[in-house]
Amino acid sequence: MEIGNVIKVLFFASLREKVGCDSMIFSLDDVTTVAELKKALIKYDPQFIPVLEGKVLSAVNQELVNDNFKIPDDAEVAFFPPVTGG
Amino acid sequence: MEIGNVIKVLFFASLREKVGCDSMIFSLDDVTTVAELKKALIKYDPQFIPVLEGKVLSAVNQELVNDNFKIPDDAEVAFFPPVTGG
Amino acid sequence: MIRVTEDDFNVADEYRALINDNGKDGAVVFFVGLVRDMNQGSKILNLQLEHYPAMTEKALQRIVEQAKSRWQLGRVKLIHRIGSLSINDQIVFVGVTSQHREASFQAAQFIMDYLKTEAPFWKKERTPEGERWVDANDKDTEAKSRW
Amino acid sequence: MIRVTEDDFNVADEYRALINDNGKDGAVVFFVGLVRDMNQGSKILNLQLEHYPAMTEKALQRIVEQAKSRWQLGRVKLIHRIGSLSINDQIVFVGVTSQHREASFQAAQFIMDYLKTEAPFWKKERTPEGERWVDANDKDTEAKSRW
Repeated sequence: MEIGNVIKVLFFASLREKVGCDSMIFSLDDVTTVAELKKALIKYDPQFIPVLEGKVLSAVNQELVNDNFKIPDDAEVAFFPPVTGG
Repeated sequence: MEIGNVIKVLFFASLREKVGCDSMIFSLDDVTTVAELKKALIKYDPQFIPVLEGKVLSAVNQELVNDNFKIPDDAEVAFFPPVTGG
Repeated sequence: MIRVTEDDFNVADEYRALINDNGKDGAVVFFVGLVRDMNQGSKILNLQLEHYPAMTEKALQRIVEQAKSRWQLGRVKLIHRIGSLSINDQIVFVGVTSQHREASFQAAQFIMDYLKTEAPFWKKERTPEGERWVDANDKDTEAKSRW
Repeated sequence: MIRVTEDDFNVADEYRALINDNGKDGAVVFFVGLVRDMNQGSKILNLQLEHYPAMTEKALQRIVEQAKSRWQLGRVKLIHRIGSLSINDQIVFVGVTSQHREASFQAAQFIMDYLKTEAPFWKKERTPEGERWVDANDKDTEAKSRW
């Protein structure tokens, strides 16, 4: 199997607890945007539905992005709830 | 001479230096407002013209007031330039 | 709550007094005003702060009370120095606590804007060219008008 | 300029670092955020601050740089704690200096508003009823929208 776009996916705070895991590696050729990654994760396991729907923030390579952001190869993608620091 | 409305007049900062005096006592029966006190001072000594015209703040009994404020008996009236604390 | 003094103040002590046994407030905002080395284009050597003693505390008290009636504040401390001050000396301290930060930020600015336009203090600067009274700043009058 | 740490910070030391040899700035504004004893209707016993280590400093750096590009600032210091915190513990410090007070007040508020909505920190509170993640506050999103 040829490995195309390898993406590291991280989860933080309540999302990490819901997923039960803080980091996963995916190899997903058809994924180009954050929205598509969410869809692919949900297709891969419907348990992601309550995790990824609703108010979820996304960061790609440690920068906040929106759903239309194109994910580069070897990216680190993070999903997390609205932040509550300060 | 009957003493009517006795007013203590104070000057601060650049006004005090222009007048050359920080405090005066006036007995002025016809004076009822701050504007009238200014006029009376100028009539008494035209040297008050450059002191009291222009940007001058007034306080009566230690409260900022405007020119129409009625001065009570035995009041302490202060004239000073715009403040520059802080 | 209000102090008008020739003595310097200690920011760490003031901070401690604002937060000690104060579990309900999550926000502390302080402002410190210092003597700058330049003003209105001239080098400043030092300055003299004159005030109107009978009026000063009354005016500051009123400003703090207005702030307390506008925002839900925990503790408020306001210190203003008078007399002779050198470059980098502390002039004024405003410290405000509140449950959430918005009230503290607003109140500290309100207090400074009013202090700058209503409290009877006057600065006289000594520059290499001689002494001069500091001119009031139109920006301060504008700043006050927002409240 | 930025510090993310489990250790406590000392406000007096931070203040000194902001004003030492800084004759050109006449204004210092600081904000300190503390752990409150109540939140969203519950008594708080303590809290845990999680963050996204690879992103945190980058996010804070960007916020400070944005503030510096908007206002003429002297020095800026931003400290945020992570890990386990108790009631009344210090969580966050923002200190800003500038020539005149307006810039410091604006920048300190800007930094806090952005930190509250963009920096990857999450609070988990322990209450008598159990643990819970703190909900983000809509007021913070509103506060950011003014800039």
